This record gives sequence, structure tokens and C-alpha cells, in this order.
Amino acid sequence: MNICSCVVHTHPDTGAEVAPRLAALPGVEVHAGMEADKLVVTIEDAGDSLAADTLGALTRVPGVINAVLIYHYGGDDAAHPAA
Amino acid sequence: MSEQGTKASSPSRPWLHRHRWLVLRRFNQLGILAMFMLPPLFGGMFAAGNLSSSMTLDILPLTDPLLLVQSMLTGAWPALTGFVGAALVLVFYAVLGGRVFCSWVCPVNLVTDFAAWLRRRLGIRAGGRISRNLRWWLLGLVLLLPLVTGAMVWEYVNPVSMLHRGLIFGLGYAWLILAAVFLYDLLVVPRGWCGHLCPMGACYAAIGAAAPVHIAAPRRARCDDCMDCFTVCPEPQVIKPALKAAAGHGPVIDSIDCTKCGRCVEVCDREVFGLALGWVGPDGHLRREAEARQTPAGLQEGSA
Amino acid sequence: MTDTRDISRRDFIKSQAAIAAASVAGVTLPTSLLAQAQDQAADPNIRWDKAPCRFCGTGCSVLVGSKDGKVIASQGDPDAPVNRGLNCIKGYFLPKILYGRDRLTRPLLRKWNGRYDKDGDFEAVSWDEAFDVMAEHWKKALKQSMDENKGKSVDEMTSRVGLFGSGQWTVWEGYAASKLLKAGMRSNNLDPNARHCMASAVGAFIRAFGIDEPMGCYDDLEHADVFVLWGANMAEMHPILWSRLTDTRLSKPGCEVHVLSTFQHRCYELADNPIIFAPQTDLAILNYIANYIIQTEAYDKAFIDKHVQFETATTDIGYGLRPEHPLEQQAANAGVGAKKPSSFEAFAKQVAPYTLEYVSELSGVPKDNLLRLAKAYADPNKKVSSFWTMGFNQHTRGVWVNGSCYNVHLLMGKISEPGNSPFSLTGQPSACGTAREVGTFAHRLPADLVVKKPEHRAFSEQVWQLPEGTLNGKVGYHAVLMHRMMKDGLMNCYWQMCNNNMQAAANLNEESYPGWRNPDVFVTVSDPYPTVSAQAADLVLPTSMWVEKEGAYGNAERRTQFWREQTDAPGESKSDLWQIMEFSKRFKVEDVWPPELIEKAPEYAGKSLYEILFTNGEVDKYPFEGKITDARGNEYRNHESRDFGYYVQKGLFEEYRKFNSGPDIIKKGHEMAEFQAYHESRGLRWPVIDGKETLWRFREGYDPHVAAFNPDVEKGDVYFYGNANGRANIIFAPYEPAAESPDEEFDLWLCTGRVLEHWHSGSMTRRVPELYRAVPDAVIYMSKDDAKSRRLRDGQMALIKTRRGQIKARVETRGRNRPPNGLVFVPWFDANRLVNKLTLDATDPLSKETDYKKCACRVERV
Amino acid sequence: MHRRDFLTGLARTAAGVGLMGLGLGLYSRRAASLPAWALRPPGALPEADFDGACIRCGLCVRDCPFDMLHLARLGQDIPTGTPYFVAREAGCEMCEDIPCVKACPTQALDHGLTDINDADMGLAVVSDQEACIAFQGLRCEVCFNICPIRGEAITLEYRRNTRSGKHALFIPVVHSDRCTGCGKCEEACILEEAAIKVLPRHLIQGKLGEHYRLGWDEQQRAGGALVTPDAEHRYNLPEGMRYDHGGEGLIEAPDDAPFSDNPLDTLNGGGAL
Repeated sequence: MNICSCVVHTHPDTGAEVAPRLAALPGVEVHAGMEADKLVVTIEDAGDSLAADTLGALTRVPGVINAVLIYHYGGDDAAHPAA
Repeated sequence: MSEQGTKASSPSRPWLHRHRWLVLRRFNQLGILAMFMLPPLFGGMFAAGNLSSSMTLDILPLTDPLLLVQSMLTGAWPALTGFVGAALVLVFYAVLGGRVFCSWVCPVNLVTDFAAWLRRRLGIRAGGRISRNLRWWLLGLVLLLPLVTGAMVWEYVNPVSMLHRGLIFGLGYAWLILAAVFLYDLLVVPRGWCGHLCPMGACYAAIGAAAPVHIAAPRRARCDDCMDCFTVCPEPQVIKPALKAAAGHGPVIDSIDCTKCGRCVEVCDREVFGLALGWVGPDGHLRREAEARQTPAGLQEGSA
Repeated sequence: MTDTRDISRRDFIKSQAAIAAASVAGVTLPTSLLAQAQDQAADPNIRWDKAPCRFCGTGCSVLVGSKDGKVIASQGDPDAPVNRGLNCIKGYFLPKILYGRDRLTRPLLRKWNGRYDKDGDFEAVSWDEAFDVMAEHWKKALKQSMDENKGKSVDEMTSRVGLFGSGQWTVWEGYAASKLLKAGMRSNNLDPNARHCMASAVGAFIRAFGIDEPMGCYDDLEHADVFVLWGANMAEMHPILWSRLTDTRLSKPGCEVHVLSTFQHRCYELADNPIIFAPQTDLAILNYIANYIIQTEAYDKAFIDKHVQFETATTDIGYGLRPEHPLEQQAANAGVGAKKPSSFEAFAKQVAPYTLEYVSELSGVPKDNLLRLAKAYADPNKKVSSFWTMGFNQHTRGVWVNGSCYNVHLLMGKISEPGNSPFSLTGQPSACGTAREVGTFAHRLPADLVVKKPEHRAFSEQVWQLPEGTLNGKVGYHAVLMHRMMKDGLMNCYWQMCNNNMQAAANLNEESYPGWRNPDVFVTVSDPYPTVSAQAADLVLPTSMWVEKEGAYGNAERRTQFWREQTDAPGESKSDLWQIMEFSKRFKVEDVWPPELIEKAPEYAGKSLYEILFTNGEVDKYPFEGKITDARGNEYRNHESRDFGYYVQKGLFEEYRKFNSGPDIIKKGHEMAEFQAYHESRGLRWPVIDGKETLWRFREGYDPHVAAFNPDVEKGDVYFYGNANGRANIIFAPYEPAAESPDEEFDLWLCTGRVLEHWHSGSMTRRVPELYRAVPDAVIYMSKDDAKSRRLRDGQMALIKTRRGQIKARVETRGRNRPPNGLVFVPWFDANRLVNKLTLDATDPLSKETDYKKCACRVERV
Repeated sequence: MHRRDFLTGLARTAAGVGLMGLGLGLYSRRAASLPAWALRPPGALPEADFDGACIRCGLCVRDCPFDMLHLARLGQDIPTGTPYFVAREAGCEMCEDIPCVKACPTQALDHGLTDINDADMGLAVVSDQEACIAFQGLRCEVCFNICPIRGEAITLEYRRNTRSGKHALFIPVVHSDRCTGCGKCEEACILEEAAIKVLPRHLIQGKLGEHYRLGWDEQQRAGGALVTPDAEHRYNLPEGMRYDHGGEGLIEAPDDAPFSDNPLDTLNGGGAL
């Protein structure tokens, strides 16, 4: 199970437009930052598209300037860490 | 008086006889405290409040006049019960002698008397000397501060009201102030608080300035200079004129500083002292006696 | 292996990831996401599970969080349809009711010199000793009963043992108790405290519809245009339902709220038509509305012709007091419930005297208010929902007044559809689920069957595998009668479970206390806390409560909700279910059945009641694996199943389903889903047919039974299948005065009831410090004028007296309840001020429910 | 020499006493400050005046039938010997006969206060909407229920619970013109930390700008418009429409259709059948 989060910078005033485009990608959720043009995005493995691949795809979405990886979790699913 | 005409009693007078006034005073002081601390009886407190102002049996209001004046100097106007209470207190002490409060009512007296007793027992020779007039300065200050600040400043530190209130409602850190008074009396200035500083005492002294109740030394001729009375007296300077007849002074202790504690009366083995009732003239004689002396049939001294 | 735990773990990591990114980007995240992250981060080891709230009949669901075997957290269940995550102030504090400092942990028996003594002091004893002493008394009483019943038919049998149960019992506790008393001990002296609560509602349901419980559901709260509250302070007693009603009132154009009570309470804040009526005149007001509907010809003639039949009640029926009481002597037909056939015309004539003028005069309600109320009912375009609770039910004419409300709805055809609903609310979490559906009343058997009918007994005997003629056919002692019988020494063993009847029953001084302390009576009280009842008992048994056991409750809208055991009870506490089953082991069938009955079932000879009733191949059918596991893999204990060795709750529930869902059942309409379905849902509203819930009963489309009973039914039409002819009964009942009214000596009405912060006798809520601080003591709510004329002022201690007793409480003239002149209201939660020392034990002669709302009192300065 | 000694002594004493006075005065400034959590009994003068008027006798404390008043002890942050109460511990029960005021031998508790509802001990404020469970839709309202000035000092404002979609919110709202600051609400608040707090009024009460008046209040007070009343308005409107100038605005004339919008009404109503 891979889960990562990143900050996606968009062209000025297009944050709200770009967000749904990102969300359309598999395993991607946009949490906040539409008004600041800095989108807080989480990506997780979805089916056979791995989070790392999706991360690369982010930058190719129209309106995106760049995407910075902030946090990555790669854990063993079966382990159920008690946290 | 009952002791009139008795010969000098033996040195081995019973303890109670040597302390009869003291016991009465302690009884009075503690009794007053007890009245405030008794649990509510018959639906109400026996005496509610404290020495600052109180209500006894839901009918008798008593208010400390000095406090009331301070309060008025801040610009406040008391309620009627406050006035009535202060008037009753004024009349009472004006008649009985103001500093009767100090020796018969005030709870701090317990502390300072204890300090004095301990000092005598331990033979502590405290060297501090300050003017006994300082209390008048302080009284002035106590009255001035409310006028200037609009607050009853003295009440933030006044050991007298603080102790009485503290015993009834809870002391908090007030015991620190009391401890300070005790140590000051014990180690720094003998009778330092009540005899030198306390502005309340000064105020009561002024209130009772013309009171017709006095301690006197009618049999001062018997005095053998044992100095017992000077030792126990909280205001020893008041005895000398009456006892030693300095400058033709009569036998009446006419200083307003006398607290009428009666210690001199009871400690004196020669029964020199007694009570004297009546207005006193500037020469230390009771007026009626002074007048009587001018008449042929003069009365003997000590017939008070 | 992706289970739900995995998903929540993933959500947690995701929220952590988002927070990290957000802090870098400097943007704020939605609070929901943050909260999720914080909660999870705070303590991921909390095990959450659902449970219905322990208190009122609303049936809110909560999530219970446990850690290390202790309940440490709770939250409203956001997925529950009733409350959507909300709670009232009592629900907010649910976990704390488990942890009062004075929980009972060991059985306590009154002893003197090492032996049981009625006048001794309580001493801790073992369960064995407790049950030994108790069984000794019960066996003696049962033996005496058997001797007395020799040669009598089953319709004449009496018993000297009784059990007083509860609408707070779980479904299986009620069911097991019913089995033990009725099947095992052949005693019908089993009654729940629901007798004090909604027996009148039950009586009226059966008389009008032939089947118990409301036809509507809480969704009526969103669909009605007009709400009428009859003696229901929903704002305080059903807080979450009130917030739903309020929301509809605020959001729906034209929605109006009519509030009727004998004093002003919290609901009047929202009232468009506030009505304060003189006590007991609700009977007259309802007849006036019926009269108005007929006079203005607003009634739904087609509906009446097709679905209604008219009857008239026997009148002058007394007040359910002791037979020698003058009021009973004077009554022409004391206790007679018979109905006579009638007609629309006759009914119209009967209600005709209830004119606007007469009723306004009688009730003290201004004509305009009455007219507005009548018009709301009579308007064919307005959907009307009537809600009522104790104002109607605790009434010496409770069955009548319930019925008169149905009359109005039936005249207009405003029934059994969204928004048109006469709705009786319940005060207890399982008054419906346990007391009514299981039938723990003195006259009932499970699923609306009654002891009086031989065919019902026969069916029950068949389900319970009992020889024919086992079940007692004579109605047992109801709640009030039990106390009278104890005082008279005719009932000698009394077991109170899951309630606090010494505080709750009326006329404590003259009936309850003398009854309990009668030297010929042995009283057992099972309770988690030392209640007033426990103080008056001879044996006190420490009891597991709420989520300390697996349970099921049925709320006022027919919703059955289950929960699992979340935590251990303190000390040696055991659930009521465990106690009932364990106690049954003490009796051999020879102790309770006469030889001629045992002869009919020789295989039972020498067996214990436990074996006959519980290890009968049905109850012990489901094995217990040592733990209960939910869908997410969480594990739970189950102390009864552990001790008895099989899944007790499931066995009992599945056997109980033979009464309501079996193929050959006598009374259809109470069908329930299988055991496991309830553990997986936020409750289901019965009848559950093919897994589908029923929202509105008796209407085609909503209720599959309609078409089954009446294949010719038109689409969307109704059919009241509870009655054989498919019609509901409009039963005329007149106004008759209250049992006791103010006079010169006792010049005020006394009304008792509850407050929002405390539930019932306060044995749980008063142990929550915050709730205790919010409302520490019961007060006398009275009008300023009444206080003034008695030289009383607010906050002053006053003496309140009736012919039966007196208590002291402070006067409150500024509080939430504002009685009119002439009436005072005193809540009954306060164990220090037992208001039931004052109340009169007059009951509705039909439902046997006490009228706690009306007696005469006097208030004076102390 | 004697005279000089005397004068020096006098000056010394005067300076000493003066210094002491200064010290006392300064100390009193600190000692006189009242913390926000301590409230004065009903009728108490404004704090600055109260400090001068109160002679610390404790009669108000003794005459309180509910034992909720205390006298400050030395070392507490409250002027020593003066009466106070802490709302969270026990609020004022608001006795109708105000025994504490009657007992006061000075006017520190103003004897002019004869109606307890006019008392001003402080002002309640709902201080934390996130913690207050009423704002979350839970049915609590303990503060509203316990308020002695019922329905006036605290009212409930109904709002819709958009989250649940079918419940209402019962939001407590404090009205500064009726709240006496008795503190019962804070005492009763069932949260671990009260979300409604009673504080001295000067700390929280707002004030409208001197220049601004509320138009509707002024109009009501004056009994009519303060300027020439508005002329009558007329409008171009399509048929079937009205316009209510003072109130609703555009109004659709009542629908005269003989059928209900809901066919079920027609079907179930029966009508002339």
C-alpha cells in the first residue's frame, strides 16, 4: 500500500479548474488549496496504477506548473500496525 | 470598693486574684469571637459579620467608626445601619474610654500581650525605640489615603480587622501579617504595635478622650517602687504622672493612651490602684474632688 | 484481505499525508479531515461499536468507544437515521452512568446474627447464598399457591409470587422473565414498569385497531403540516424528536404547532397555538373537535364508510382504587371495559353537547384557541400528526382519551400515511420492544397474544414445549395491584428488576412501603445502584447494565436495535438475563407444577425449570465460540453465553421469533428479521417482511400485510387488519371528572413528571456529576400568584402536602415550567424528595395505569 | 539643639510615614484589582467605588441563604476581605428580597437595588461555539433552562442543522440588557470547561457608536416616521401579480385552480363521490 501527498502548483487563478482534472486521475484526492493555487493532493495505489506513476502524470495535467512530493507511506497491508 | 481599707495583702495572693482582670478580659475577647463563630441558632447567627461591622441578634448594628470614616472619605455614603452602628460604638467608647477596645475587645491584643509575656519570660531586651506618637501620624495617613486614592488602603494591611475577619471567615495569608506584628513586638520594639503604631488604637484613644472612667492610684502613698505595674503596663508612660505625683499631678491616670486593662490594679501587692469615675481636670484630679477640696469638708483621696 | 479496518487505517494515513502537504503549502484543510486525523491520532486503539441510548423511547444510536475493557468515549452515531449523530444532554453522558462511585458489586442480604432477617442490616453474601435464601421463600410461596389452586381451572389460578420488570429490560430479558414466570411458575404476576408509562396507549390501540403500537414512524415528523402535542413535553422528554419537529416547523411554509398541556412548558416556546386546559378536560376538548368536524361536515365520509365502525364505551367506570374506596362504591360500572355497538348518527349525537361554548367554559381555554385547533384537524388539506405521552397515558381515563384522539384522526381519515399520524410516544427505551412486543404484562403473552384466550395459550404452550394447560388463564396482578396484594399479604415474593418502583409507584406511604416491608413478603431488587427501592428491599442483587451485556431495545417507532457487550460489569454484577436463568436452576418442576400436570409430560419429571425452559433444544441451539466477532474483526465478550455455554441471546430471540414470525402464528403483523440482521443494521422497523421494513402500517404500498389480508384492496387504500373486519373502531367516551380534585383543604392540582437532564428516578443521571449539578434537586414549580398568596418567594423551602403525605422542596416561580394559578408541578427524579409520597394510586380502570398528573395538594411555608 | 532635634525627628517621621503611605498606596493599586473570574454580589458599586465603600464586614456573606458568597482572604487575587463569588462554583440564586444588599451597612451594595432583576453582577457570554454542544445540534440548553430571567436573558435561536438535514439547532443567545450575571448558567454548564462564562460587564459588553441610532427603534419610539412618510407607490405589473411595498415584495395572486397539486389529495379526498 502506497500513499503519498504532494503540493501541486497551478497557473494563477486556475486552482479551482485544475482540481477536478487531478481528481479524475485514479487514486487522487484533492483536499484543499483551490483558492491559493497550491493544491493539497493525496495519491494512493488504485488498481494497477501505482501511486508513483500517478505522481508523474500529475505534471502533465494542463494548468499544472509542478508537483512536489511531501509525504510517502509505503506499508505492508497485512501487518495492521497498531499505530 | 471592696478592697478599700484592706491591708497590703500577702505576696502569696492566689493566682486568680493576681489575674482577675486578665481573666475577665480574655473571657470577653474570646466570648466576642465565639459570638461571631457560633453556628446559626434559631434560624440566624447570634452575631453576624465581624468587628468592622456586625449585626447581633438581627437587631443590634455595630460599626467601626474609623472604617466608616475612611469609607466616607473615599466618597461613599453609608447606609443607615452603618451610621447607627458607628454612633452606638462612638457613644459606648466615649463613655467607657476608647482604648477599652484595645484591651477588652481587639483580638490583636492577644497576640501582642503574648509577645510581651514571652519577652518578659525570656528576658528579651529589645532595643528598638520609636516614637509613641507615630500612631497619630499613621492615623493621619490612614485618613489621608482614602481621600487621595479613593480606596480604603489601610484595610489591605490592617492586622486588627484582618485577624478578626480571618478567624471568622478564613485567614488566608493574613497570618503572615500577624506573625510580623508578633515578631516585631517580641524582638524589635516592645509593645511596638499597640503602643506605638496602631492607628485604630489612636483613633479609639481620641474617641475616649473625655471618658469618665479611669484607672487611678488613690493609694499611691503605699507604693514601694517595685515596678511591677510598669512592667506589665502596655503604655507605661501613662502611670508615672499619677503614681509619682509629678508636678502636682493628681492620682488619676488621665492619659488617653491608657487601655484600662487593669493589669496594674491586679499585679500591685499593695493595692495602690483602683477605678475612678468622673470627669478629670487638667491636674489629674477628678473635678468633683478638686471642687470638694476647695470646700472645707474635703474628702479623702481614694474615695472614688 | 481488505477489511474495513484496513480502510479506516488507510484514511488515517491519507489524512496524515494531506496534513503534511497542507502545512508545507500553507493552506488550511477542511475541519472534518483534521478531526479525523486528530481522533485517530489521539487513540487508534479505541474500539468503536454501536448501541442504542439507554434512556428514553426515542431510540437514538450512539457509538461506544472502549479501551482496555472500559468504556471511555462515546459519540452520537452519524449514520443513525433517528438522530444522525446527535444526542441530548443525557446521551452525551452515557458512558458515565456505568461508572457511578456507588455501583453495587456483590449481592446484599438483610441479616441478623448471620441469618436472613427482614429487620436486619444489609450484608454482602455470595450469589449462592442470595439465591438459596430467595429460592427458599419462593418455593414456600409457590407451594402455598399450588395448594390454593388445587381443583381450580386454569382460568381461576392465582399465585403468590410476582416479578416486576421493565421497559428498560432487553428484549431477551423480558422474554426469559415471561417464560420463567408464566411458563415455569405458572404465575401471571409479571408486569413491567411500562404499566406506569403506556398501558393506556396499549389499551386504546387494542380497542381501536386490535393490534398494538403506532401505525406511523418518525418520518411523520418531516411530513406533517400540523403538529398537535397532547400532554407531551417533547422538548424535554424526546429532545431529538423535538429538534426534528422544530426543524420542520422552521423550514416548511405553513407548518404550525399546537401544544396542549395543563401547564406551560418548554414546547410552548414553539407553539403557534398554545393551550393550557384544566386537568382532565382533554376528554371534552377531543369530543369538541369531533363535534366540530361533524357539524362542519368536514369528515371523510368515504373513509368512514369503508374503514370505520362506531362503538360506545361503558361509562362511570370508577378510578381503579381499592374496591372498598368510596369512589369505587359509587361507580355504577367500576372497571367495566365492555364496548357497545354504535353508529355514526349515534356518535354525532353523543358528541353534540360538546359545543365550543361548553368546552371553552369547562376547560378554561379561550374559544379562539379551541377553534383554531379544531380547524387544523378539520382541514382536509393539512396533514396532522398528534403526539402524546404521559399526559394522555397517566390518566384515570387514559384509554378513553387515547381513543378519542384516534376518533378525530379516523373521522378525517388522517391516519397511516406520511404526516397523518396519531402517534403515542414512549418514555422508555424498550417499552415497545420488551414490555409490549414480548408481552411482559400481567395479561399478555408474546406478540400481542393474551393469557385469557385459550387458543393463544395453546399456541404459546406449543412454542414453549409445555404440556397442555400449563399456562395460567387468569390475568395476573398489575403493577399497582401487586403493591396492594403485598400489603394485604396475598403476594409474598416480589422481584423487581431494572427499575425503581419504590420511587416510581404512586402513594408510597399508604401502599408501596407497607407492602414491601410487610413481614410476610420477601422483596428482591436487582439494580446496579443502591436506589430507593434497594433501600426498601430484603435482597439486593448487583446488576450489569446497558453495554455490560448484549441487548436489544425496541423504540417508539417499532425500530428494534441490538448491541453487543462492550465491557465487563464491576464486581460480581450479572445481567438480569443471567439472574433469571440462573435462578430457574433452583426449581425442580415438582416445586412448581402439580403432579397431574407433570403426568402430561413425564419426560419433564425431576427436571429443573432451567432445563425445561432454556435447554429445550431451541434456546440452546446456537453454539458460543467463547467470543462474539463483528464484521470488522473486533471481538466482544458475552458473560451469559460464557456461563451457560451457548449463544443465549440468539437462542432466546430466535425462539421469540416463533411467536411473531413463524409460519403458523396467530397474530400477524409483528414480523421481525433474523437475529444477525439487527447486529448489522441501525435498527429495523417491524413488520420486517422479506428483509424490508414497514414505515406506515395498514396502508397498501407501505404495508404488505394489507394486500395479504384483503386481496381486493385498492391501490394506496388502508385496511385495519388487526380487527377481523378490517375496520378501526371509533369509540365514544364522555368527559368524566378526575379521581381527586382540589377543594378547600387541598386547593391545588399536583402534577408530576420529568426534566430533560434527569431520566426517570434519576438513579443513573443523578450519578453523573455534571447532570446533578445542572439540576440537583426537584423543585415545586408554581405560579407567582400562588406563591405570593402563600407568602412564599422564589427559592424558599416549602412544604407540599396531600392527604397521603408531605415533602419539602424549594419553590420555583421563574423556571422552565410555568403552571397556571391553581396547579403545581413537581418532578419525580429526586430520591431526596419522593413526590410519590403525595400522589394518589388512582388508575385507569381499563389500562390499570396510574394517574400521576392529577391529585389535590396544598403548599405552605415551612 | 533640642529644637533642632525635634525638627529633624519630625522631618524624619514625616518622611518615613510619607514613604510608607506611598508604599501602601502602590500596594493598594495592585491589591485592589479584581480578577475577571471573581464576581461581586448583587448591587455592588462599580469596582473603583466598591473598594472604597465596602468595609469588609462579611454581613452580606452571612446573610446569603445559599452560602455562595465568600470573603476574600489575604493572598487571594481579590481585594482582601471583600465579598465575591465564582460563577462556576456557585452562582447567585437571585433571591427576590436580596438579603445580601439589605445586610450591607454601607452602600457598597447599593440599597437602591430593590428588584433583583436589575442587578448587574456581570454578563454572560457564550465563549466557545466549538465546545458548546448546542451549536453541534445536541439537545442540552442547560444554561437556558437554569437562567432565572427565563426567556429574556438567554433565549434560544432556532437554526437548521444542515449537516443532519432534519434536526434543528437550539442556540443559546445572551442578551446583555437583561442578563444580571448571576452565573447560574456557567455553574450549570455540563462541559468540562464551561462554554458560557460570566465576566464583569466592562470586560465584554459592546457599545454602539455614539452617533448611530437604530432606525426602527427610533421610529417606534417616535410613534411614526421621523421624516415625511413615504409616498404611495404604484407599479407596472402583469395580471395576477401584486406588489407589497412594505413587506413581501412581489406576490403571486392566489391560485384558483380547483385541484390540489398532489393527485393523491384528489384521489384520497373523495370529493363529491
